[in-house]
Amino acid sequence: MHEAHPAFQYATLPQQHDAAQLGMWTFLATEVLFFGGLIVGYFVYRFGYPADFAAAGRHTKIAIGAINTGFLLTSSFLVAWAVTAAKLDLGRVAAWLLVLATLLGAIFLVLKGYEYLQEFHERLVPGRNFQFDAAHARGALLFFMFYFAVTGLHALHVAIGLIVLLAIAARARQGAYSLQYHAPITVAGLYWHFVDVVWVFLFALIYLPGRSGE
Amino acid sequence: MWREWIPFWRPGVSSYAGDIDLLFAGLLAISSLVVLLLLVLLVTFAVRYRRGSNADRDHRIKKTWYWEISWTTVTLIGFLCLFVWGAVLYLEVYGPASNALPIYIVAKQWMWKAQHPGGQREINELHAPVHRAVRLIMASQDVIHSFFVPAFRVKHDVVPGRYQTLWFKAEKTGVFALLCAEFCGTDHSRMTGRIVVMEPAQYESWLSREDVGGTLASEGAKLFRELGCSGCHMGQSTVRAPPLEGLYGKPVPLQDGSTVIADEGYIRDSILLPKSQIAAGYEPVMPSFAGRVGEDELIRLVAYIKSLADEGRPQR
Amino acid sequence: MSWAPPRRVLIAWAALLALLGTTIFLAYQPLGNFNLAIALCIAMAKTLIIMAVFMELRERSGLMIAFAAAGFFWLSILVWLSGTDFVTRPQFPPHL
Amino acid sequence: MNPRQELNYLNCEHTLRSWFLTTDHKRVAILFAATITMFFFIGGGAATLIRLELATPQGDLVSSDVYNRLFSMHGIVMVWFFLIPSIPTTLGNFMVPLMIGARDLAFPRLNLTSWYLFLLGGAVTLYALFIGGVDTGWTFYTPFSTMYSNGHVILAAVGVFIAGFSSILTGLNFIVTIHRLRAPGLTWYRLPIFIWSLYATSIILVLATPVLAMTLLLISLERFFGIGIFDPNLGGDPLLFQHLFWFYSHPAVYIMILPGMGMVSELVTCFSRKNLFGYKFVAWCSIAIAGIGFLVWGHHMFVTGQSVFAALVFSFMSFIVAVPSAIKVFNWTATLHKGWVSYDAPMLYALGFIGLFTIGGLTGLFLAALAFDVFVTDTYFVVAHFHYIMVGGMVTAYFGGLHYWWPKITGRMYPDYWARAAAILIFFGFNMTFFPQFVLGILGMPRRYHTYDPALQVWNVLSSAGASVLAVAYLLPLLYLGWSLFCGRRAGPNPWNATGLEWQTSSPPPKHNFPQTPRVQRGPYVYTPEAVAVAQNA
Repeated sequence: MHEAHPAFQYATLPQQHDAAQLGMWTFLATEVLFFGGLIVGYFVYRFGYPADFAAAGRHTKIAIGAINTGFLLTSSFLVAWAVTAAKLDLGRVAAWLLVLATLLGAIFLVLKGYEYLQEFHERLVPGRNFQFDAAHARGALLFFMFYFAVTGLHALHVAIGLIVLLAIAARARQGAYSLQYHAPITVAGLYWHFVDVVWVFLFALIYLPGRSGE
Repeated sequence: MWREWIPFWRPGVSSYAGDIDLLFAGLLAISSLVVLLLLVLLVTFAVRYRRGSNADRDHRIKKTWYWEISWTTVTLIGFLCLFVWGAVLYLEVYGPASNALPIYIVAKQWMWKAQHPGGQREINELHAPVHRAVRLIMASQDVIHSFFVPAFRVKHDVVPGRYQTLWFKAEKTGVFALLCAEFCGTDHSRMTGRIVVMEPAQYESWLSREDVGGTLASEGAKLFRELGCSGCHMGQSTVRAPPLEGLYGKPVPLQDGSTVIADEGYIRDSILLPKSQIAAGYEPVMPSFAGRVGEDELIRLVAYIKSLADEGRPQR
Repeated sequence: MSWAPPRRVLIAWAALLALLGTTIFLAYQPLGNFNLAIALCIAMAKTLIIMAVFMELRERSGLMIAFAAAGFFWLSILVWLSGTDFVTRPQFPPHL
Repeated sequence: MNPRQELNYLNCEHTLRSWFLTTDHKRVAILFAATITMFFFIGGGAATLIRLELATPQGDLVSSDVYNRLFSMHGIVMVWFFLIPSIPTTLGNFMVPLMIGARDLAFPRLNLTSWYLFLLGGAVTLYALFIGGVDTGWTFYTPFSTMYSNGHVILAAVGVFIAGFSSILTGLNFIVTIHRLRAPGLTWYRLPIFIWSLYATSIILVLATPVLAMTLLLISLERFFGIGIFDPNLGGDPLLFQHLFWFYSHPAVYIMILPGMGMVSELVTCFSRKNLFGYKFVAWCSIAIAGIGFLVWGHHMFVTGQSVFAALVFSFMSFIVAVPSAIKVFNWTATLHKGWVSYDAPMLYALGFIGLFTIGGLTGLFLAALAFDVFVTDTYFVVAHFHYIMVGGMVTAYFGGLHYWWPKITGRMYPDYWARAAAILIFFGFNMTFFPQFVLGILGMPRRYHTYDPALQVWNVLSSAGASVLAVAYLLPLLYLGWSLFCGRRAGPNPWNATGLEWQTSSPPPKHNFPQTPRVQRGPYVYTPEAVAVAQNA
């Protein structure tokens, strides 16, 4: 276990960790507003076309969505666990947990891809082959444009997260992190949890509308 | 008029232009006072307390708190007065007009098309009577334009996909510039026209001089038959489709329990998107006419359906 | 078993899955406009759990919590003020 | 010791690699400065052509398509590649660590990344502008930009998108640095106002820019696939685009002006040898402007068909946000009271700023007053108004700051006479260019017009004549500042006898800023009688 030193612009390691955390939280605030631009569009059109959004919501694959949500939550749980393990100098445990979390994230992406495929077959892809019950077509088109834009962006975030987690896992396996030095793994964890948070909201906005009836 | 003496000022000629000019004068007066005050203070301080001068620098203001609170309060109150002034006037300008003459405007890259209820059509020109409120129902065929008449002190954007209304009442005869104020592409700066304000009698004679095929409503009636609308909406067949007589301006109960007022916008959208708002008691069987009728034709259909409002409920 | 997950992380995980089940169940109950409200409330509850436990916000300073809240606060400004337009506009959606 | 032998950030390494892979905030600042200067002259070139074209009403110099591309290029380049990054990435990047007694920013590599992103975004946008250009104006309004424009909208939008992330990284870096790297004893109320205002700026950068990024992404998608959520034919609403766009672009105005305000606070105190009048008020006004600035964006949409109620709300908030700006102006003026005012070039810029910003701010009230806005929005009145804020305010402050810190950055003094002459020339050239545009607006000349009513020619000619004066005035500093790099008198560590921490290290500063971390015991502008006396005799 090597002794960690703060970077030259910091006086102490805790100061450096604190700065890293603060930086990540600032970045996440940015991300909230990045997705926020789309979410506003969603709320505006949902207000404008409530019935259409309900009808469109019923065409989403709630089973896949629910399973995926479970996977992401679990993967987030594993990462939180890995962070505590890393702080206890259990680098190998942390590495395995991160790999497991990555695996769940990968399954998420695969299921998401399968869902896209099904939607393509059901002619729900705007611009390619969109076809919908004429009474609700207008709002549904907006819904599915939102759907593909926002889940696509989220999937991109997941993909980036997978790479980050694997890189961190490799470093954790080498025992790079300890109670004194664990900024990279905590910060990467923050990012992964945030991806989870985004999905929690997307699940509520995409899969749940219109489930309670006609 | 004193205003005409100022070289860069052309007085407004609409009913609300005087008020807007007064607001401008008020804003100008307040701003000039503030600028003058600041200028005097800045110059006085900068000269009096220049480095090397022997001015007295003792007894500097230590407690800044009182000063801050007082100028914050004064500024805030002043600003709130200006807000109320501007807002009240805005409500008048963008509010409803009573007893107004409707004229339809279609904006497209890069021209203004006006259609009078009597069927007269003009391009980049708009004839209007003096001392009479005119209500414009505006639509755009492509991008966002903005109907701007500097002499009337008014403008309104024309956003595609819906009707926008604007009213004015000219108080002076003459020819005034009509401009497009929202950037709309290559010939944006040439999308200009003239507003010709005439005495009522002259206006009437202009209307009758114009070569017209028929009134807007009668052309709409022709279209109504050609497009096959009458097959469902007329005479005995109104079982499948709601009758349109007496529709305009009335509340319409919808299938989902809500009601809407049947204004121009509703009629327009019912033609383009018949399935979005179904009148209560009818099946959603009407096909959409989006893409089959342009804004010009829509205006005629809307004018026709509006004209049915006055017929009450004949042969049923 | 020092590598076992801390209890609070485990509990949070269980709570999250339970909330997931609840939200799906409630979405199928005909509650009108409350369906959306409930779905959003549960999403917020889940977010709070993730942030407090997984993201260790409860151990952080007030500053960090303020930073975490800032994004959501500003998003609410965006939603609220654009909302004032769309809710009170007579022509939205394009008909009406 | 011979000053030539003294190692500083400039002469410690000489390789290209040491510049292009540097993580030293001072060198990154120099990289940014070089880049935005280039963009300033590109944007200025477009402006020159615009004014040349408008000297005659017929539109005979260039075709209307070319004209539309020129003003779009002017807007896009100036807003995103000069005004927004100008003070934060150059003076801010250089000075923030120095002013808070830190060795560098919190994330030096991120800082360099920010420059590369900026360069990439700039390259993509310039490429778009030079292979055919964009004719949408800098606002990219739909549906024109998505379905009718024949310019390279997607490329330009992607360029701005990338540059946006550069802004976000800079803002993030500043926020964390100001929170976590202040020298011992440097409490918030001992921070210079420049730092306060950069903090406020960073808040906006971090929270507004992502919405712009998303909006540009959406119009790029809409244009690329031919479908999208703003298309009125598909049930979308073009006004939603405007809401999202102005949620960023109105606060962006404060991104531009807040650092300028901070800059002027530094200049006014230093050259009056006095503490800032109402320090805490000025400090919190920056934060208030950043916060309230997010609540006013709808005042760009009073005539677009936004609901009347929303218009009232936005108009009200716009008047409220003007209050803190007014407070600042009063405080700067009061600072001069019983001070020791000198007329060095930076102070001339500061005084010019106060005057021009006041006019810009007051005409902002004209536009916030709903009924009057209906008349003059989208006319040259608006053009004049925001140029008073952005060019008269922001660019003047930038030049003031550049002259103030030039000896610190380069270790050399510039010729004083020329600097003052340029400051005065800029002031007059600016007013001559833009004051006639207020008149044009009142007379009803819409903006973005290639041809116009010949009756308005006299005002346009006046404005164009002013623009040529302004162009010369902006070229002057390039010449004498360039000259001073090689032949300027050497400046000591503190040529202005100012109080800030940045003056306590040598000029130019050594690589890690301070030989040892300074300890701070008092506020930023405490001018003791002795310090005043030294300045008095100098």
